Amino acid sequence: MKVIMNTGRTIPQGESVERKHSPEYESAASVCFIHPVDMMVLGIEDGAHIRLSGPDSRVVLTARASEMVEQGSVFVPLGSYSNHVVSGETHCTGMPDFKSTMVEIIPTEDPVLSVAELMESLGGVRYAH
Amino acid sequence: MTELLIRNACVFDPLNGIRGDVMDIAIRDGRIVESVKNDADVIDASGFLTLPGGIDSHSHVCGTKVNFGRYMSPEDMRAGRTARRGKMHVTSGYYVPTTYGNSYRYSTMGYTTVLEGAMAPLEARHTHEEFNATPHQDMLANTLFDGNWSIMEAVHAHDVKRAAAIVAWTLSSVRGFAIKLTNPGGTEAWGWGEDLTGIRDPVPNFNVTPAEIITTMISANELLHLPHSVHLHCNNLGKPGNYATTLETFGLVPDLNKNRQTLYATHVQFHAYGGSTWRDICSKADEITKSVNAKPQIVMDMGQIMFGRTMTMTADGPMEFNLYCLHHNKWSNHDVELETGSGIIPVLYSKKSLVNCVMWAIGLELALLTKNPYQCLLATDNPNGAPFVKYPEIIGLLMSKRYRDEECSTLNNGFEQRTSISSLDREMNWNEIAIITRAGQAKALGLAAQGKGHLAPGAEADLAIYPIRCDDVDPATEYRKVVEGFQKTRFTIKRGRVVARDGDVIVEGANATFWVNPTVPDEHNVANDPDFVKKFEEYYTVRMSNYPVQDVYLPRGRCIKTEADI
Amino acid sequence: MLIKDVVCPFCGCLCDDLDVEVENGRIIRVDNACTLGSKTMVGDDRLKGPIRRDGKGWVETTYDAAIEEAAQILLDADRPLLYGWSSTHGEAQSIGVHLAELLGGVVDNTSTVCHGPSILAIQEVGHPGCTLGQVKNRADLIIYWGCNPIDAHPRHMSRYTTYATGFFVRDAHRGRKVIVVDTRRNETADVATEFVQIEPGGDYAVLSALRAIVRGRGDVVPPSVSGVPKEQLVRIAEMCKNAKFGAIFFGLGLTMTAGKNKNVRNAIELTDELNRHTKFIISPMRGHWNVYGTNEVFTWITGYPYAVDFSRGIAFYNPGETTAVDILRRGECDACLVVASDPAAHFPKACVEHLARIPVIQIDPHPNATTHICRLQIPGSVAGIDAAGTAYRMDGVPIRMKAVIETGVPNDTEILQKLYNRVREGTRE
Amino acid sequence: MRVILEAKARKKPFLPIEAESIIPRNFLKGTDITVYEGNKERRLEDLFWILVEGTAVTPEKIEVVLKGDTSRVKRIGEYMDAGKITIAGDVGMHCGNFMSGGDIEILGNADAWLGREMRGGYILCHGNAAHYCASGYRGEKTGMRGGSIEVLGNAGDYCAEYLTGGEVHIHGSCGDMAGVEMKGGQFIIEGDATRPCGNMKDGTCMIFGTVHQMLPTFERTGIKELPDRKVTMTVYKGDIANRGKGVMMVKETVRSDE
Repeated sequence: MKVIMNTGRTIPQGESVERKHSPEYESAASVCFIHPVDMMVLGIEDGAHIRLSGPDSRVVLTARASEMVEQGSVFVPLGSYSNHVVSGETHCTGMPDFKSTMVEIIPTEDPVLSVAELMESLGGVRYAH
Repeated sequence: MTELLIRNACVFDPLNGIRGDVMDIAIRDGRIVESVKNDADVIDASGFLTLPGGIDSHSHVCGTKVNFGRYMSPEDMRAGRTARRGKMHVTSGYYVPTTYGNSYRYSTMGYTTVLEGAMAPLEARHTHEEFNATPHQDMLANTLFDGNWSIMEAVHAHDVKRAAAIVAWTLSSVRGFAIKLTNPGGTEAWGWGEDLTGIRDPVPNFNVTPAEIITTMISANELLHLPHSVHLHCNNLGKPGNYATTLETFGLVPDLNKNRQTLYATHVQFHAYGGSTWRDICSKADEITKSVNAKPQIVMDMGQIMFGRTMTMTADGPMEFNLYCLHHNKWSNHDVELETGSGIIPVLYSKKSLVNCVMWAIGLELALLTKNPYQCLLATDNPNGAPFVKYPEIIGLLMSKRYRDEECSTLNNGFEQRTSISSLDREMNWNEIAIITRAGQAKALGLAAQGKGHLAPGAEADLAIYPIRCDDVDPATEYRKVVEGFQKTRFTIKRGRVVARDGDVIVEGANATFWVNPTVPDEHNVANDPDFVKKFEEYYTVRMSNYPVQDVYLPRGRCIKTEADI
Repeated sequence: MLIKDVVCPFCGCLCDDLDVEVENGRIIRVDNACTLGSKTMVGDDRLKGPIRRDGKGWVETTYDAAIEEAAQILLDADRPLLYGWSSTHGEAQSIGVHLAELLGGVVDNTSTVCHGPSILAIQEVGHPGCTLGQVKNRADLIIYWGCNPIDAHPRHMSRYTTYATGFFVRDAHRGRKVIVVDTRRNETADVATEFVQIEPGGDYAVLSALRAIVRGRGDVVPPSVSGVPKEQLVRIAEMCKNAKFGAIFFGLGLTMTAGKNKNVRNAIELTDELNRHTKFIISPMRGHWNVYGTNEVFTWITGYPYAVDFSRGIAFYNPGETTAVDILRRGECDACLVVASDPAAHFPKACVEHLARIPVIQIDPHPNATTHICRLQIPGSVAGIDAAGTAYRMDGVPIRMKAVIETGVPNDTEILQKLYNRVREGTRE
Repeated sequence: MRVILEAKARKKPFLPIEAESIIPRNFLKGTDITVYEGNKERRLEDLFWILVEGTAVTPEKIEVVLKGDTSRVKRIGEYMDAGKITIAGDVGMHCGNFMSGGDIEILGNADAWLGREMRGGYILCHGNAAHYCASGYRGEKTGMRGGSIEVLGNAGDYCAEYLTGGEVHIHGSCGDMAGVEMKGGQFIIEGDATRPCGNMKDGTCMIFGTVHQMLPTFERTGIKELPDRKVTMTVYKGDIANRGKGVMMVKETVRSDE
């Protein structure tokens, strides 16, 4: 289904933002809050994995039901995971559309990658702390 | 030990009664001395005009408000761009230049000391950070008390000693130099979007009037024996008819100090308007100067405006909002909790505008109608009236009737009936110019004792050597030479070091920051007063322990200690 | 040992009332801080020393060797980008700007992906604001627009607004009304007197409508604007005009959605309009604890708050062109120095891909996403924990960060000064 | 006289070249001029193959032709006052900034800030123009003051921002917020526009395609027949939020909330 992705700070993401190699950060940043009705339409349960696809990229996240997001939109904490699908276009304002990216969601069995794996996929070299 | 000898200097040193003598000046370790050894470095001034380093006694160059003026003006930053060169950093901006831009331009004009006109105590740390990035001028900070809650409470209680104690604690905590009152009481009223209409209006919720604040602070200032007097930006700035408020204010001022004035009234041009609307605005410079000529206890600065674009920035928030409604240009406002306010908007002073022409004339009238040049100093309230780089033109105008007439002929006709500028024949001489640009400032700020503004042995070796030969230039006719001459020194010398030459700064600066620490008896130290501390912790949003400015922010601080009479 | 009045190095609230318990060189307890602040100070774990990428792996190196290699990378570049700065103290930021000036590089800070659009708006119309104490002591109406303080600035409401007792607002609960405007019913909305829900991307239209209503031209406004019924807009406008002191706090909900700087400009002009009726201020909810400091430092040195390009010797500024995201997406830099931020985590994928292509040096105490894509990482101490220095609160109030523990780790100022000196030798050669 | 500059291949093809020195007048004195590649000053011949045909004594008689990959060459024609510049392919940012006279013709696409703060002359772009076409500068209250810009393709966001004088004609569609902050001049959009003319103070904007998300603060004042085009336009006054008296004419509108 096509939805608008909104991103922003959440408490768990903020608590662990200075420890991005930690499991806390990975679980805090790799969730996608979806309205229960939309989850029903997708036929997935809380905790299921979904693939979020942007214009030229995709990332696997853990779905979480939340009535705080509207139907037709999802909320993903700001950070490594959400930015994997945000486009670099800034409309010459310097600022990407972090809070209004059109994305496609489909259920998936694929695993959620670690931050290190995400960075490797972009040409980095994993540093094991 | 470094020694320097300046030969053949044509010296004007008003505080020491030297008027154009051609002489040598000996310098050792940054101070003027009687003589130096033969192997000292020598600079040949070749008969050029040589003055003590220039002092600006009211300029906005550092701090929260000034930096916000820069922040909101990328269009101005395009106006004056220079690349990194030699010892000079990149500079940007014309009317709100970067700190280095200000510092280099002042230095190449021969200015070695500048007083920042308005520092909010809560944001003092910021001002001091920028002082350190303005390395070629010794800096001083006027500290704002106009809307200070505990001061107003002391005023309400008629407790001058309490007011003095609060000033003492605040100045020493924030490393301030003098008491600044900007639209006293008005800035607190602006906290509610209101203003006061005169010095007898009560301040909302505090039940004191500007008049009471002013008189109490004047007494407190003298109890503390501060080097400078109370530094006042009168109420009703920029309003037609406001001269009455200004005169009423001057009437409040007793003569309490034999060494200097008791009140410094700043940018009086903005406070000398007659009429009742912008339509019938006229000059009241005559009334204002009549009052000042009869009151040695008052010193003022011109607040001259010059035509062109600039930025108005003042702690006077309500005035700025009125300007915004007038011009509809961008408007910034920044009120500071428990202390003061501030506003910023860009303006264009145009020769087509009758009002602007009247304003231009008033500043000049004030200087020319004030008999004693020590009582009316040269300043534009930089950048409010004009950027300080316009000072040389103002000097030219004051020295030449012909220059003034030529300017007048290009202005909006009709302004002459509203001012007396064309009827004034006075032309200032070199000595008077030396007074209104350094000697007067040194005396008014109480800095002569610190070795500023004069060249007697023991004085700090701050000098400006201008490429002007006083004997073969007639300012009355050759005013262009005068203007050019004052734009770029041949040499600017700071603490015995050549810092600028022919318009280029050639060394890294090492300025000092002067601040005042008045010692009060323990029982008057408000830091030990539970009520003061309680209120502070309740209503400020920073802890009292995080409020004072630490020593690290004044790497070259120069503390002036005073003993309070309380 | 208990250290009082410690300043928190997390968000723009820059709370300075923390009590920190230190035991043999470690922070064991933090009182008064929100969970974000205390987790940052207690859970702090660091890179032990400088590391460099060696082929497909990592090796430890010395500070001197690392600084030498960093200097060479920067000297070899034709257009280096120096990015980050918001999580370090002003003294380090200042050296960073001078380093860019020396190199002829581009220097940008995290405002670029935070309130950069707010800065652009302020440059168009100015900013009627005030220090937070004015709001705490006077405001009877608080508006949170496109922001969620409960998650992003957890103590904002208790220290400065909704729950704070002020001189003129003795009873915060009865004394203040709160309006929340957002596209989703966030946690903050639950404590609001009135919640205004806007369709995504509808902020600009709603702000325009409010301006028209406030100036008495509600007649042109249609029955519903971006999902908000006209009746509610009229009610909001009345609440604003009848307030004694109103304060609008806005967040990334305005700066990150379509219209960006124009959204913020519209909000500022609404504030201007309201000042014709009563006292109103507006203020961005700045994110990093010292992002406002970078704007201040950049501004007094270069004249511009962020996105400054020294390639031509003079300072050139044009967000959208000289901003980090645009430069990286377009591949317009050939080396990057990252200081005290984590672009690999907070920039879009396209930017991170370019970072992975060019030599990147990171000066940051923590292993983070950027670690994996940099060539070299040099850890410094953390302001507010083991380094002292200057920070500016979201409202411009400057506060000195304390060092509460001694670790012997060099601070960013020392590291950058060494790098600067080394580069200066290099430019002389 | 024709000066033909063909871009050479570069080691770092993405680094911007700043070439405000490429204006006809500068070639009166020959081709010994410099441009910047990143922070390095380069001689024109280091980056371009240069061919000069004929001679000229005034800039009006000079045509500069750019070939090859010029998509990263910025500020071509900045402060140009006479003569002609032809760009065979795409051109980088800030082409024709502050231009006061002469012609610029771009056969490909133009990057952002095409003709920023233009004062006179004519720019024709055959392809698309990116964001901030015919716009103003950060913090500056006056945008394009004179001359005219014609784009045969589409324009990006913030097209004609702060337009104050002169004419902007977009044959395709505009992105978001076309004509925002308009203060004067004439702005014609043959295609569609989203949220046009926000905060408009004065000037005229005609939109012959569809308006998306029409702003709620424009006052419908009537209709106007355009016989030469055989269309009827709805006329709006605005932006009311900004006490504006600008004119926006629209062929057909769709409000965001309808």
